[in-house]
Amino acid sequence: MNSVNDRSRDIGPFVPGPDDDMLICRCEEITKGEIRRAVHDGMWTLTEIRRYLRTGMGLCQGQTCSKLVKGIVARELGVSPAELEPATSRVPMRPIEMKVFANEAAEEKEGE
Amino acid sequence: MSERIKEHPILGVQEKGELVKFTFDGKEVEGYEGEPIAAALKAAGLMVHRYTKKEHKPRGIFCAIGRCTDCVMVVDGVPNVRTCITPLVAGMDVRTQYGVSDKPFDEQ
Amino acid sequence: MKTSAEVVIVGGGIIGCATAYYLAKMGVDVIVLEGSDHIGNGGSSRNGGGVRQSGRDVRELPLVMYGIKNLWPTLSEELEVDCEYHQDGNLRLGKTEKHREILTKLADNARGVGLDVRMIDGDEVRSINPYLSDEVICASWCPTDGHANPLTTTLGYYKMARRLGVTFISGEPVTELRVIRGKIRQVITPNNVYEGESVLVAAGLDSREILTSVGIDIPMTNSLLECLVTEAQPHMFDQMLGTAEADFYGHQTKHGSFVFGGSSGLERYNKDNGTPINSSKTAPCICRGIMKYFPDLADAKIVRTWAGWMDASSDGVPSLGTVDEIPGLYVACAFNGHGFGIAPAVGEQLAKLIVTGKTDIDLSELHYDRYKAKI
Amino acid sequence: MKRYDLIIVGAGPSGLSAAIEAAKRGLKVVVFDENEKPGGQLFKQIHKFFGSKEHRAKVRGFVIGQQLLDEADEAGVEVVLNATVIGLYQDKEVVVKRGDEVEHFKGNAVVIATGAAENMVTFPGWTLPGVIGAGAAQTMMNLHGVLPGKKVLMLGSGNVGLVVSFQLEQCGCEVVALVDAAPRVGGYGVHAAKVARTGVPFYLSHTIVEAEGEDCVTGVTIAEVDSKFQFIPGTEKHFDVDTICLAVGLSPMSQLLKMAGCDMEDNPKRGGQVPICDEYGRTSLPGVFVAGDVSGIEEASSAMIEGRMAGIVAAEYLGYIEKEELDTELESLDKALDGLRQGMFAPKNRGKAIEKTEEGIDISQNLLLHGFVADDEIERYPGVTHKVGVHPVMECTQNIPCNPCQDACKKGCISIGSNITSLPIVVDGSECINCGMCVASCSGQAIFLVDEDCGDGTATVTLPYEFLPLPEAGTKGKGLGRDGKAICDAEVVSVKSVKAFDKTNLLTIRVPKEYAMKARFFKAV
Repeated sequence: MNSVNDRSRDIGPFVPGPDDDMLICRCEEITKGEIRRAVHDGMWTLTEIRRYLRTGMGLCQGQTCSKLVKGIVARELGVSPAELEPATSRVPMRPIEMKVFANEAAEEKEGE
Repeated sequence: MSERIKEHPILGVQEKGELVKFTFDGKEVEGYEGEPIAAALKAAGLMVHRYTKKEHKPRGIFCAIGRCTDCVMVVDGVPNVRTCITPLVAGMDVRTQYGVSDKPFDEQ
Repeated sequence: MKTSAEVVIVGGGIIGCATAYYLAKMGVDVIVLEGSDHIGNGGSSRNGGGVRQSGRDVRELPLVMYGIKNLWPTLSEELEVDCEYHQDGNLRLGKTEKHREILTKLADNARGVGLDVRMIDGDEVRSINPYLSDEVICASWCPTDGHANPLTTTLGYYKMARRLGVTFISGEPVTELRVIRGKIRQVITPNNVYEGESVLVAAGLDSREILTSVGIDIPMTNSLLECLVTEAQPHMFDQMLGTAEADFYGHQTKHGSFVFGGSSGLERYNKDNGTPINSSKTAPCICRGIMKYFPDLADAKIVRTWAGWMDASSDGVPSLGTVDEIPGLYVACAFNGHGFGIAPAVGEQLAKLIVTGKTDIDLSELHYDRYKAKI
Repeated sequence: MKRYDLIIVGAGPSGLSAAIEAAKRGLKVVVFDENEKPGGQLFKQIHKFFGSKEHRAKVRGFVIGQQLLDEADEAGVEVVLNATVIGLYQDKEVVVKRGDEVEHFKGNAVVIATGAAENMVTFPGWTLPGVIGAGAAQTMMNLHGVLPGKKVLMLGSGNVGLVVSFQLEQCGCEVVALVDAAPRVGGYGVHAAKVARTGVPFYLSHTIVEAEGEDCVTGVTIAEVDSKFQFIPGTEKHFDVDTICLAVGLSPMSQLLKMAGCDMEDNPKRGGQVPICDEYGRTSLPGVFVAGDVSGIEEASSAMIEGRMAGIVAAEYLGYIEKEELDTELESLDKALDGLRQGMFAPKNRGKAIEKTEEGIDISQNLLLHGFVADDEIERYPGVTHKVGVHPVMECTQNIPCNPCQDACKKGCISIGSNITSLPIVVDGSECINCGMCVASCSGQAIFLVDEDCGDGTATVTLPYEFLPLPEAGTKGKGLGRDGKAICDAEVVSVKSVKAFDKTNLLTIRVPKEYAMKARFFKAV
């Protein structure tokens, strides 16, 4: 996407909220307050939030919380959630045992 | 009231595998072979699958289709097994997961 | 939007962020331009987290040793973020006599510049890390090596630099530099023209293209490296690991997951689609490599794989320091996949160089103009 | 590497439909699905579907699933289950986990039909065991035969929340409340009405304050919210429940496409992050197509048509059919899809507050606020008429694309006309023979056969009944109003269960005649 984003733009001060201790990322146990605080520390993209806090990096790979995180970050930045690009999806789509990933099926020959 | 549906008005009586025994934290529990471990636990009224690593909070079934990974437990010694999509086998050793271990936090 | 500063840094990776931070600490006014949408989006967030001296070329060793001694131990406090720095040693593993030879030579060279690294046998390896398989017959052991979290460290530098007033602008890919009246002056993007008295180019592979605009060439090529991470596992060990064969490297993180990188032999030839994208063959290969050393990890589940471009130079060490031909221009690129562990030292020394013209560590062997033909 | 003409990811309604169309045209097709059973969510859908014949209307979801499987089998499609696609790489390479190994395949074309994932909402206690997704509830009860809970609070009044509430009741759970922060019921009025008449109270403009419990849910507090979704103090209500079910929408599961480098967009109208694609599922990557919820949240009925489109487009892409055939087929599928995308709930009307039906009749406000049409509102709809003797009363009050009732009546009593979303009307001069086919065929369970005056001060009402135990003739109980409250004594006169009714039993109850137009459900005492 690459849109110019001046990270010095004033987004106002961090104001503590009554629900800051609400758990958002169930896997990594990250709260709304931590996410909001990270935005004020300069983490303005969902990718940066994920790398900084580990939201969506747990076992479920963000399948549960990504939309929630997006909403929180967008609100903090004062933009529409649709403007925030989701963090990249990564192989594998589901957790896979190392021994299984390592075990590539032999090629079947034609006619077999 | 039983936790299992004996007869359903639309689906009738559901076919199940053989009734087998397995253990939950060492205690004997019954379930049908081939159904997800989580279904067998739920039918036995067992709700807590694990306690989280940071906050030590209880978790159980949430999505039931293998995506959210909240229902993971230590099964036959392997942690982080998604019980909602892992078929029950007779004699399985299913344990509450504390963080990523089957040892309660005060023993870790 | 601010478009001029004393120093303009091209590249918002860990080198750019760290240099900006140390410059700002010295009261310098800095703008950092990041081409992608995210700070630290290149190798800075895609590496395996090694903070390692052993196995390095002696030309870059003094710099990384300086960083491990002076900067890494207090970095978490300084950056107010958990960098997850562990100094529990590095085992570089060997399985064959050939491996032993390679490792011994590397260790001998490193000892020559004062690094505590020695060869140990298989049993001693397993006394340090009991999970390693019997296939391991030797290792080089450097007790002062370690690992850290590249994501929090990179973004930690960014956070603190920003807090000290550094201007960061992402989504600003630099296309051109301009020399005005014999000095570097302008940094041009598709949207804006920035001006600085000094300009540091720390843009990884893209540095080559950017420097072309002022007639400087640093020979580099890319290589697509891949990593993977497992689910959290019970704690097993704290060392950083590598192998003589370079088939995998990695460590267990504070989180409990294992981060491993490795090679399939295809990295220089894998194609991409404009973004660093995993090949289908590499991750299975890395898994096979790991299991030979760690049979116990066979059941650990992989949750994520990723890829990143390495900026490889012909002699395997970075280009670092002043560009004598163009006053005010500095470079820091071609880190050859070992840029993370060395980054704090690079950032701090570059900041000193830009402000005072001097460094504590001699950078002359990393000079941009060192590349020569073989005969 | 093993290569197929077409690799399809996801054996749900859209994936199977794509497979059938492609295989029928000669393509070598494989469908991979991570689940143990094919059919996607269809096998959890035990209600009858809406639409018309071409959309498989009045057939239950799980039956449609079986039909699709049979057709796929007949067409020569290879359906591989327990096969998790872990990645879509460059050059349309699909890597699949099967058992204890991974396999690499290439497709000349690929259809991604991975469906959707449930959205979530947070409140204190939302991570407690006992807080589950609506999909989880369906999976537990309809696939595994295990009760999700005994006392359940449902959050969400969209079709999923409504349908799952009804399903929970069908398997014997008590739904203590149906709650939605929105000021109006989001799903079909007929779905709401069939839940409301069983006695489930609706709380619109309410949401969850907190889930209570130490190790699992033991209770929940809800409260009313204002127009800015802020709690109004003093409006808290507490329920003892063991389960809280969340049905707050779906998001496309499009990660594979993003991973493969498709151009993506965040499109709130489609439910979130979706591939940029044309109306037939062609993405920015040549030969990669999408169908079903992954490209925008809709219903299973439209997913099946989108799947067929993608299968046919893939066939043309690979040269198995000519452009002319493609155009002809797409034209007729366009019409079929267009038929489904009509009415109040059409995608184009999402978020709009519609006040009047297409016929110009006021929409029941009570239905939107409380889940049922009030007694004084029902008379305004064309399906509600009065006659001597038994006659159909069709409490169909919103324009939805559905017309099985029209075909069900062999006597021609019911007419919808050519516009599939029109409200059904009773045809003048037609004669009802009390066969019950209309009652059983109505997917919304909104048709009743009423004899308003049996001559002895009583009336009879025949209603659809899909619960166990099935009362017998002579059973005494209470007649319940549309709001689910007991309003009169009632006695079961007859119970009809024939194969053509497809498990919808017809219960005829006798009530005092003043309740003929009020009693709409029966509870044995």
